[in-house]
Amino acid sequence: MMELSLQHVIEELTLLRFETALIVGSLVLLTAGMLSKDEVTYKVLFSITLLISLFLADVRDIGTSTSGAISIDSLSGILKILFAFISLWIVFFHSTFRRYEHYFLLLSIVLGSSLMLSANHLLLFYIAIELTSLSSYLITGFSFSRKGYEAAIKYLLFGGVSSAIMIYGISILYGLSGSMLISDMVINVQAGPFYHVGMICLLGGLFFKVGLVPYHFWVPSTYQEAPTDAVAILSIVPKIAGFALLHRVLISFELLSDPIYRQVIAVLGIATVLMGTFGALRQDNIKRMIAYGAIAHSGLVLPTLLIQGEQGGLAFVWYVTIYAIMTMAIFMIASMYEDFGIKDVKDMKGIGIQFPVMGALTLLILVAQIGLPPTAGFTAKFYLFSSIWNEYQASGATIILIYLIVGLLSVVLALFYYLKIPFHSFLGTAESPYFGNFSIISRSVVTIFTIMVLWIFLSPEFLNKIAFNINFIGW
Amino acid sequence: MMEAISPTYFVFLSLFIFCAGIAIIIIKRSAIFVLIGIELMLNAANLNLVYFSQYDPGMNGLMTSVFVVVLAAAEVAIALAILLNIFKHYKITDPDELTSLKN
Amino acid sequence: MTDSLLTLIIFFPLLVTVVILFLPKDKDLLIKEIALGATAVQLILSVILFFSYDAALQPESWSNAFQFVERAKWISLYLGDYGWLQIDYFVGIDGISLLMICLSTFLLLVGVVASWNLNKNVKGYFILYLILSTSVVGCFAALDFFLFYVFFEFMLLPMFFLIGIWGGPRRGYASIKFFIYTLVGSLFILAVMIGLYLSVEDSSLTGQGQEVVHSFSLVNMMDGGYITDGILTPGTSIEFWGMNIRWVAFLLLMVGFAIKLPAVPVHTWLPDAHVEAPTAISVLLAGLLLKIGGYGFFRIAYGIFPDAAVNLTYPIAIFGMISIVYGGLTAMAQNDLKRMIAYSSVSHMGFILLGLASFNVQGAGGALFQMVSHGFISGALFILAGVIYDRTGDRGIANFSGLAKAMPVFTGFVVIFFFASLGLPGLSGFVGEFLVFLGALGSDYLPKWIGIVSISGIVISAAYYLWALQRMFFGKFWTREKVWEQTMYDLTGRELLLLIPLAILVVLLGVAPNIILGPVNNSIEFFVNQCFAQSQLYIAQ
Amino acid sequence: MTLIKTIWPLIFILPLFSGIIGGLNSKQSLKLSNFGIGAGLLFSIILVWLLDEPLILEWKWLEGVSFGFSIDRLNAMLVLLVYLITLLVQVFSITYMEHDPDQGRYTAKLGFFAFSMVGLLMSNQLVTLFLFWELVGMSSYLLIGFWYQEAARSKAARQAFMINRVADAFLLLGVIQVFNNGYATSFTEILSSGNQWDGFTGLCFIIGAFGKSAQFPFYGWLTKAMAGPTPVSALIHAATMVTAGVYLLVRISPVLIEWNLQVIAIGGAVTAFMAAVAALTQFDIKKVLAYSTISQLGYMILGIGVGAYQASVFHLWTHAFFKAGLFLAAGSVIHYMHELDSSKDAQDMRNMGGLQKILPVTFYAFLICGLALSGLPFLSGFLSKEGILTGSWLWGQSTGNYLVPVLAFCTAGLTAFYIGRQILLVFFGSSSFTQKIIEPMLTIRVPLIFLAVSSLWFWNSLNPINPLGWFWNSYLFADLGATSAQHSILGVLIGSIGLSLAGLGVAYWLYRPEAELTQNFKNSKEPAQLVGKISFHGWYIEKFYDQIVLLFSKIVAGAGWFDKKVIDRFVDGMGVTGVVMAKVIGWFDQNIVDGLVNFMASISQLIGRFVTSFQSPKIQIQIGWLLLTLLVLLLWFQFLT
Repeated sequence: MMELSLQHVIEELTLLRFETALIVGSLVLLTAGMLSKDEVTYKVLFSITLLISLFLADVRDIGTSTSGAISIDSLSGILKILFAFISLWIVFFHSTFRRYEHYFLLLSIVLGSSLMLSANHLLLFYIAIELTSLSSYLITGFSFSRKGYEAAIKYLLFGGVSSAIMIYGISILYGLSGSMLISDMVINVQAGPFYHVGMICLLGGLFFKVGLVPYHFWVPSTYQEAPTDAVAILSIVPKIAGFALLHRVLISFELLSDPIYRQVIAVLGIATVLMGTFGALRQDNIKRMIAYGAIAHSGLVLPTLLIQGEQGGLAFVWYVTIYAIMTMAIFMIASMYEDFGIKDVKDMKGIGIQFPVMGALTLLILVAQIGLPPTAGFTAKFYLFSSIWNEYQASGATIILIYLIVGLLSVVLALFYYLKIPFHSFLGTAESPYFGNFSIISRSVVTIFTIMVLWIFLSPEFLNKIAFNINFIGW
Repeated sequence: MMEAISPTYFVFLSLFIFCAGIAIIIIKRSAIFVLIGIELMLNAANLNLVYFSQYDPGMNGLMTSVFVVVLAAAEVAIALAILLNIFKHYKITDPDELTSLKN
Repeated sequence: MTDSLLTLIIFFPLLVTVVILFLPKDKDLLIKEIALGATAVQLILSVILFFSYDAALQPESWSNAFQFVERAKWISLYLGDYGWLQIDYFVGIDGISLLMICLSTFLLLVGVVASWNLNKNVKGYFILYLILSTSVVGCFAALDFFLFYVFFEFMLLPMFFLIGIWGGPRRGYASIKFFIYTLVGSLFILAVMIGLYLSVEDSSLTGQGQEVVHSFSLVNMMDGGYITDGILTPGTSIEFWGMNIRWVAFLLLMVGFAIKLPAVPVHTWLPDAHVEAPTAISVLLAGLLLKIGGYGFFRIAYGIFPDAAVNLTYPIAIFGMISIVYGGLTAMAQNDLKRMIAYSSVSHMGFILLGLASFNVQGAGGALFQMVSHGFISGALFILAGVIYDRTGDRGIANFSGLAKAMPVFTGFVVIFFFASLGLPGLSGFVGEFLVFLGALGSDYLPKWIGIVSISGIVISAAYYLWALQRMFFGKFWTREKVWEQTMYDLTGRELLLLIPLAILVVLLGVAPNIILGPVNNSIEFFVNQCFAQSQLYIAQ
Repeated sequence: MTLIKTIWPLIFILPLFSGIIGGLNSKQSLKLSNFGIGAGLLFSIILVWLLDEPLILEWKWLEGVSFGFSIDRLNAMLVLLVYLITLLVQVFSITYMEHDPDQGRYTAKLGFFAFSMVGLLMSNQLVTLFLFWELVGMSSYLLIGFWYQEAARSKAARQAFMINRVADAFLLLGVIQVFNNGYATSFTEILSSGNQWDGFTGLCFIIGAFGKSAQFPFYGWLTKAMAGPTPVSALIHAATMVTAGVYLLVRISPVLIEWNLQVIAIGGAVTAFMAAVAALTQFDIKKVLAYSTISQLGYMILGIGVGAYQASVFHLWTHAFFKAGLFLAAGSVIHYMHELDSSKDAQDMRNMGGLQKILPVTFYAFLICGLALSGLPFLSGFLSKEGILTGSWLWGQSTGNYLVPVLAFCTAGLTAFYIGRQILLVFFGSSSFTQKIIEPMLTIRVPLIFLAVSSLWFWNSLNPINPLGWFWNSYLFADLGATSAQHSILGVLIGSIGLSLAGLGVAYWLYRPEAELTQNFKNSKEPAQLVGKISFHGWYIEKFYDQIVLLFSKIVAGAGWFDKKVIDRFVDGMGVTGVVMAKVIGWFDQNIVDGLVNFMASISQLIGRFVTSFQSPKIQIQIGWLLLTLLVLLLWFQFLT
């Protein structure tokens, strides 16, 4: 038993520089919240903490803490930068008054997710997931509306059940292997039926976070009712962290080489994509439709986990980065339309004609979500499909081919439902002209995002930079 | 000194509690009971953790069970807060009536 | 100047779009004039291109078959353990794309003049119009599969909105249907593109690093720069439902481009799109977008998979024949003039399939000529249909009769273009059909009866054109609504300005088709011989 | 020689030029275009005079396909014929069309026809021939449908063009076969190389020629073509256009194989006989002449079939004159009847009778041309018909197939009968008209007199009996190689004269003014018994076409009850275009193929509804689904591993 002196603890804190900055920032935000009622200070403090943590996150520092509970690699470094960068843009959301707890909870979600990235010990694993889940239950309720509370309680109950199942799985695995460290659990665990039960329950917790099929029920109602800037973060940060952690579990327990697990995960992924695309067809509420789109997207990210080698890792990082940018942009647009009181697709009639610039921006981001050429969405899907095609070529498993066909089908169906918005906004005729205008800040931020989306398509070289400095940990 | 109780009893006990929790969640009509169900499932996991930590020198199981209890409490606190708000608006606690979010 | 001519032709309209963006919304006339200027300049540039195109070039392989070539590195992505992915801005033309570019620039100019009296938010219209023109010309000049695919998709959005916002009553349904049909087609092409680029490597670039550099250049794919064990490398033994994977790839491409062509089973989007689209956009839709499908057959399907093409000539010819006959019959059943013309386009496009399937120089030359002549004829036909629609808001054949009395000059033009379209010799319609029949009956891949049944196509087309002519133009002058009688004035100056050049072109091409087939002949011969040689090479592997 | 080279293109362009000039100012359009046509006639006379060996002009039209014209003696003569008849017809139409508002369009169309006919005669390459062949078809469509105000006339024009189009499809197939089988693609080469064509290509050319020259099964369109103005019928449907088929067969006869020639012979004979029978009971003055044209064309085609193509060309030459004369005379009768009172049908012979004294010049012209048609000696018709009858007789003897000569002789008799009947009914008998119209000197009389005179024998050959005495014979066929020794056989001579006299006698006996047949001819209805019915309806050729279309649409539609419900409702008088089958396909395209897409769209909505049904708002059901799927996963693991 190595003695865990205070010395070791301080040393390990250097590994968690990003998280400590977040913790300190959120505490400062809490105290500031007591003193002043002015929202601008909250926003400033929020962005300062994120900037500091962004500054502290460094891709090159790789290492595991002495006790082995925390292990950081370049992938988690990059994802932390992505989380911080994406969460920064929340402050530009033009919305009603946000209390300081709102920003505190957002910071705790980001904190929880970054902890998930570096968790190597099942306890830290559980704490990180619970932290993110609890703060997202609370923040869903922060829209202070009847439906908001309803969505929050449903989300909480559903989350509670799945985390309970997860901790039960952890207890079984702990029983079988005798230790909590993921890396050395695999050595002395005897693979028996009980082991599979434990493993399925453990993976369940992650599936919940990521929103795969059996655990996706909370996604539509939560995304619809939670405050839009919270949903923006909710749909990106914990989901990506969940995927990274899921991959870490799959790799360390060597489940990827076991054909049964590969088939189960592939089937779940295909079911998720189908559920997401077909589900979205019937939606009228904009945010609910985007929620189903997000389910489909997480279904599409899943296969990158199954692809061994550098190709899989690269495909994952690229798809996830572009997904993050697109989703942030589309939620920002949704919140801008919300200011006009537009909740459903039907009452967007003719708005595109009255505000052509805004119409064009919405169209471009939607085209990115569908995955058509002029936008980065196409690069992401194109790269994803070619890596799946490679995997099919290498492994020859028909399930992978079915995945490719379902992926292509989802692009067509995505057209069906995403096109409803520009169809109504441009081709519909407004009964009464919309008065008022979109706020300058949010319009300029959306333009920045659209330019980013187009720019990634035109010269995706910057993706190469990511590829080079990720020297993969056995992806 | 009685010889130690064989592990199968513990595992089956925790499994029983876990299934009871699930049953309560599905059957009972009030949100409070769902919370109780979740508590039961968490305690079942705790039982397992505590029992198995005897074989682990690092006592990780005990540590985890402490955290599990703490986080369960936090979760219930949040749940009750939200339920209070719902009660203020809806005047019901039965989850079956909370059906305003369609398809 | 001629080295960057192609890029100038492609991206000049885009520059003008940027200028129009900053103009205020209400300056309609100025925007129209700028658009007219832009398309006029584009036409002049393409005329320069036509005359400075060296027709005597006798290429041996695809790599030196193209002129005005411009190549610039665009994207090079690192693929992990699969090496590098190299996409570059690679444009160039040979005889086939030269004709297509000239046709497109001419019809784009005609389109601008045809949409002169448009008044509903003109600025948006012309921005979308010029984006469409960039993507169409780009598609014809692209020699990089990725670039071709981007331009191919880039066309969908402007066309969707042009039909959707400025179209007729059922425009919503028609535009969505058009978009989805073409997108499904393009997904097939995407799947093949992925398979292709993974099994192709550009030997020139791989030299430096040790990893394989996968390139997208069509020239490389056509010249057979495949890696040893790629999935689509010729001679692969990989089967997919009992068929060689290369054949499956070829069929996917055929379906993708057949939707665009359109060929019969997948053609139902065309009549709806045409009926609802405004006149100018119908001209473009019929004149250009259908040719992209045809050009795709020439350049991509037949260029890259000649071995599959040689073996599948029989089914393709059957589909071509069915398109000709079925398209003609359905045209006879229509009572909306524009819908009839749309179905006649389906029938005329069947000739291209038949011409290509015959796999000889006459067939391919006939298919190419048919594309050019159909562009002019169907463009004029839609303008004529638009003339009636502008005056009365209705196109029903049964709603008018004896128009010859009220609009003699208009009837004169209708007679010219109807007879050109049904293939009267002396007008350009006949030459294309004659060459395709020559090819189909003379080809040693196709049985005789396919050619003979297709010849019945010219009888069917004569039937529905003359029937429409007789019901609508001859007999006593009568219109369904009394009020229309006053508005049936004869052709205005603008319409004449449109129709006279088209009529001259149709007659000129009919009498002396060698004007455009002469310079292009080397490319067609090279195309057919090279495809044949490649196919024998691949089959031997 | 250089003179010919310069005037040759002029001859080609002049009619188009005069047509355009005439078309522009519609008032004196006819007078102006006459100068053009007159000049053309002059040039063609010079051309015929000076030409000794054929001129060829060719240029590359397409890769491996060239566009070419050539002029040799045969088509120089025919071009002269076309110009002559066009000039006469235009002079005649000056009065015939004087109060027709758009004469300009009439002249333009006539000019366009003359241009395309001359082009057809001069073309050397088969592709050029096909090009002008279709242009001639189109100009006849325009001219038949000249009075487009009346729907019936424009419908007739469309149906005429459609039948021609069907035959032209076969001709196109033949041309393509020639190219693909590597045969000679121009007439000059055909003449020199002479390698035989295979039967199928030959048959395609024959069907094409039969279509244009209105032979059996295609002759339905010529009676419909009578809807056009009478001068047009005179020019196109008597003298020039319909002979294009004969000209083509003459050109390609050296390369046709044995059974092709037999097909031609039998086809010609059958048509001649059927048309002659059909002409017996017609009421419309122009319909009689139309059927007689079909019958005479049958003679010419028969002549080629039996190898006597010099006689056919001679018959073509003489027929052009006397048939044009007959039509123009009929035209002046119709013009007179129309002037009288335009309410009654101006073409119905039942309203005519006793026009002898009222229109003297027309009567004499009609009489002479009619007798020439019937083949009396001392008239041109006799000479050319004699040649063909001899040829068919010799052919009959050599091949033992006597059907053709028998039919030829019967037709000779029937021809005399129906032309005699027509003369008697129209010009003799009691005349109820008093108003005497002096036909304007220049425009009506001169053409009639010229045509009548040219039908006499001395215009064509010195010796009224011997068919070989034709002036042109030496000019035309000297360079065409050996001509079969065609001496006239006494038996054939007597037979033909006897038959024509007999025909005229029977006609006189039946329809002499005081006979009771002529008395109640005024109000006679359709013939009752079978033979009369067959003849009146022209062997039911129109019903035959409708049945073909019906059969074809039934095959395509296929469904039994379907045709009872849909096709029967549409079949009434849809005519050749087969709209019926198109309606079926139209419906099919709308509901099935289009339906497929909408079907897929609704399917995805359905799946969407099914998928979201799990998404029940109640939380406990969601958890229930979650646990269920977990259970399934666990079971999967238990059993599969």
